Amino acid sequence: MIVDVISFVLLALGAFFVFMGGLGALRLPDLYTRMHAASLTDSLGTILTLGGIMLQSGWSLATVKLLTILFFLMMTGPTASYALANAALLSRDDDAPALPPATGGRE
Amino acid sequence: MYYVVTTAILVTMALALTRALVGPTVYDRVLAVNMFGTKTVLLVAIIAFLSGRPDFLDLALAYALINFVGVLAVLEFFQKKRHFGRRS
Amino acid sequence: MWTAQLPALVIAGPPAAAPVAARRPGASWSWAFAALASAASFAIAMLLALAATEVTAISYAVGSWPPPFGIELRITGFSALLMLIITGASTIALVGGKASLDSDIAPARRHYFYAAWLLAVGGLVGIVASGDAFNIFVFMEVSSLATYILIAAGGNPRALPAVFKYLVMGTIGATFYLIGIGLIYLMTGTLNLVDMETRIHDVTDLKPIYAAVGFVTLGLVLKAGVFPLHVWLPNAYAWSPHVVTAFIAACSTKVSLYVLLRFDFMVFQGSLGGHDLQFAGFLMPLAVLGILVASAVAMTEGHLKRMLAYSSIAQIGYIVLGASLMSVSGLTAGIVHMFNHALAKGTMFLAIAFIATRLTALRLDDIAGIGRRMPWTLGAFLVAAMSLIGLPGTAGFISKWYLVLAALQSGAVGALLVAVVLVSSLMAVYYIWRVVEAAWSSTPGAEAAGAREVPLPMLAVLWTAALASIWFGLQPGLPLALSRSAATYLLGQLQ
Amino acid sequence: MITAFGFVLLTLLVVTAVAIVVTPNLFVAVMLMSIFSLLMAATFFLLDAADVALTEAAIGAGMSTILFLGALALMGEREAKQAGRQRWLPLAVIALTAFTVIYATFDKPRLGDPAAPVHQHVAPWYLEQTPVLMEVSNVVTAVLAGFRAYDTLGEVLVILTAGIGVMLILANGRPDLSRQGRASASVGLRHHLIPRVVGQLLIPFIVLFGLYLQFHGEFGPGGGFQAGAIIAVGIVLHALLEGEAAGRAILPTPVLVGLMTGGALLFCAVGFAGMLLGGNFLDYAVLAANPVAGQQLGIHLVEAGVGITVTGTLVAAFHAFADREPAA
Amino acid sequence: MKYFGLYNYWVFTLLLMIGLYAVIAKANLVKKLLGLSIFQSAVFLLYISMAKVDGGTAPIIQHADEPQVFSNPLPHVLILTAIVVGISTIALGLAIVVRIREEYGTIEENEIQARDRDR
Repeated sequence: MIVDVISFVLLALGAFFVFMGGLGALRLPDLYTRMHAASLTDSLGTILTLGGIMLQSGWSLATVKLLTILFFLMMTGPTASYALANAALLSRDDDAPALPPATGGRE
Repeated sequence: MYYVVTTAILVTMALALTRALVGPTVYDRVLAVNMFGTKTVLLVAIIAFLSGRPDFLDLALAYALINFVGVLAVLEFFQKKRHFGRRS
Repeated sequence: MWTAQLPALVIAGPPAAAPVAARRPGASWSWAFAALASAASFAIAMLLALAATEVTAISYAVGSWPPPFGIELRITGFSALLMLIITGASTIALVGGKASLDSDIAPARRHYFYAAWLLAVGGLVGIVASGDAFNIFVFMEVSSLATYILIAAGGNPRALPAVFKYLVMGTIGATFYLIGIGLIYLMTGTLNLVDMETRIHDVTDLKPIYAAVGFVTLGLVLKAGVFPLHVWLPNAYAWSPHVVTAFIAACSTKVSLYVLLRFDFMVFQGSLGGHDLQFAGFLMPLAVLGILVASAVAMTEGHLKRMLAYSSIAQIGYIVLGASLMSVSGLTAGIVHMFNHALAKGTMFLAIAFIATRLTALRLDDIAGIGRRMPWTLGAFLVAAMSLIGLPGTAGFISKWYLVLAALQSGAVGALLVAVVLVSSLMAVYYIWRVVEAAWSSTPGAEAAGAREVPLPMLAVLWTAALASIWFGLQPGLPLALSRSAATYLLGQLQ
Repeated sequence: MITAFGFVLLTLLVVTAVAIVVTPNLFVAVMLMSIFSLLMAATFFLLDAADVALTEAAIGAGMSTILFLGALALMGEREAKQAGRQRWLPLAVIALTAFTVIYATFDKPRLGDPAAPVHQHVAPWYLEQTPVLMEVSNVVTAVLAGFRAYDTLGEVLVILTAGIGVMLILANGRPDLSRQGRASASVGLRHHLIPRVVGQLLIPFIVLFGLYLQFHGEFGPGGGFQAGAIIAVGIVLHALLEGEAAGRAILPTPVLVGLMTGGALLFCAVGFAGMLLGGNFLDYAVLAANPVAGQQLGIHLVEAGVGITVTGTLVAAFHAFADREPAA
Repeated sequence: MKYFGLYNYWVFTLLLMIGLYAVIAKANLVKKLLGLSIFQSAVFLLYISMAKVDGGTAPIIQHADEPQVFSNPLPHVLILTAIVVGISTIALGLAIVVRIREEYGTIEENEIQARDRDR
């Protein structure tokens, strides 16, 4: 029972963060701030959501698989973000304005 | 509750798609694709759980892995482009 | 016991040989291996053709699963005839065309090339042997992809845009076919063609079936290069390696027509009544237009291979015209024309491949005077051309004769159709005459002046093929028997 | 409720497809294509096609994107403005096709109708007989590698053909870089420490996961195609991280050709073995004393052949593109 | 509800049209291949949609003793095959496009045609 409540709270928070991150990725002004918002969904949203499901599934193979998924996402998400930011920053050398003005970048 | 989470994920997918459509830089689009990928992982995990077939979590795992390799392939692509661009 | 396994041997032989050919780079080895595998398939196809004349259909359950649960191979007289065309054309082209292939295909590519060749043969044989709608799609893709590779394998950069266009249109055609069989599957629940035939009778909501007829017809017409969906064909034929042209001109479009006829007469016909609309209203006008327009283009075309490619489009028109008459004699004419045209066109393109080992360009101006330097090659070309025109005594005459007979039986439009056949034959005389005029011109081009006749073994292969056109003109027994059994089999559903 | 989620995904699918066609930047189109594939895969998953969803993700979103990027690196990303291109022909063709399809939909059974003809005939037999005849729980695997194994053979031939074709077509013209002994243009992500370390850490897991899918295909979603694609992705990841030369070094071209052809040969050999042992082509029942064990053995071998060929072909295709330099 | 049940088929139709339009109307060869990809995916959707059964689950039998409703496995098998056919075609097409770009210096259809005319 208590587990149910906790898991529902986790799921609700997860849903909230996933949504807020998505909103941020859409609304924020430039690439780097959007990246910040996107990583919110990737980290907090994922942990909370998958955590909520894990509590629901109890100790089973499903939980192990969920933990594996979580592990992979935790490994890959930040790496991908880093690599992306790095590429965007490097691209400043040749063509694109990598650190765009506050109004947004250029295509 | 699952439905709420699923709805949130779907809305976020739509938002990410919008970001991928409007850009403006290519990096924004890559960001959106990556975000879209992780949301798909979450979606599949939840639906697998909802439909009572937790053995399908394998799919979510596969998506997570592929998504990562996809982003790295994009970076390699940028790097290659820059390399070739500089030479010519 | 082993005869029962013949269908499996013919469908599995070439594909199993292909990976072996691809594994070992080596100039002549892979050629010899491919030729051997192809000749072996031809021998098996012969045995199957003999066996197929005795029964209506040979059925073979792959994996021993009973149809419709497993995949059935179903070999009729019609498929046996096509199998003979495919394996025969492949063998003759490989054996006769070695010198040409050696000059066209870079050594580093050869083992891949011969593997792709075997896959193309395997795919085409797989289509005609199969009794399962989806299986036909899979092998259609095997043969198509392999054919694209064969076309692009030469050194001519112009082949690349041509093959890209072919790839796009071929994929659209195959996908249309896939949609069509999906719709039939949706309404009948089966993929086995024979099972489909019976179950389609019980379908009450016919709209998806009508749409399926549309998609299957459109897709296959596209793949078969029927006018006006032929736009991929001339360039694909013209710029591919010459021996490849000889092979694909002989069989690949005909296999698509085979599938089209199989569907129209066996699967759809039974339940949908005559559906004259599709034939009389759609295919027949296309066939007539195709015959006339393509022949006219061939008359003005300056490039030898493109001219013959347009001639092929006209000939495809004959086959479709024969089928669209929906009578035993019409279908017999169309089907036997598949055989006769494959023989004639294959020989002509092989002769061109021989000419191309001596010349770099193949416009009519470039071949000026070549007939004086290479009389035997051009002689064989002319014998085959006579069959293409349909002179009495050649195989081409047999098919045109039957076509005219069938047209006359078909009532009011018959006379008009006879006129079309006659006019287009005259047009063929004209464009062949242009070749003759150029080849025996008294002012030879620079290259042609120094050309020598090809070696005797090559000529022997070429003349075998050319004389076959005469032989089957005088003794049309076997192809005619197979065609007639195919026609009665196809039309059997109507009675 | 899940159906409603399906509608949302389908709508997003249409939006993405339109965007792919409209955008003038090919790189963006490829990125959107990867989203499209993910959406398609999620849709398949909602429609109960777990195996297909896995394949679509691994092949559509994974390998297909990588191949497109590999090709795009060799050419410009901008689509030229098209002036004076005729519009009526495409529109006419499309209108005709649309009319046919829409006409056809009217009598179609609705989505999920259990009384639809598709669910009455052949399919129930598969669902009933698979546990009895093969003792395999994944019916998709049983049909793929068992009842309709001949289709799958054709399939392996298609992918073998594509592999041979890509190698043949890209074999001439420019010699590939590694053979020239020059420093390869593609150094990979060697200078990026974090992706490199994390990526290297993941490769064993990816390959292991692929093997799991290969051998678990009888019981859960998975099988030769999925496994082959995932393992290929793992090997490609190595090449991405360490550069082309290093990627080539672990699996040189002859080995890749050996894999491509070896898988197909294995498949054919299983087929012929059935014939030699007195059954029909691809008859597995005769492979072992007990027919059920024979079926399982046959399925295992055939799936292994599929996996090997798919891995070899996809990696070979990747290298064929990655190994080139753009034309001047 | 009858028409809701056909929504999948409508999306199939739309995707088919979008893909076909790109293949025919776009001059860029890579764009054509992307269109072809969409076009083929549409057909996948058609097949998978027809396999769905209400209340069904993926055709992987968990417990043979309790009755379960399964979706139709056959279209899944067919589409697995078709997906691989799709990527094979695309890979081959891309290889050809790369060679065209090397020989012609462009991947726009009309420019290629113009260059062919000059030869």
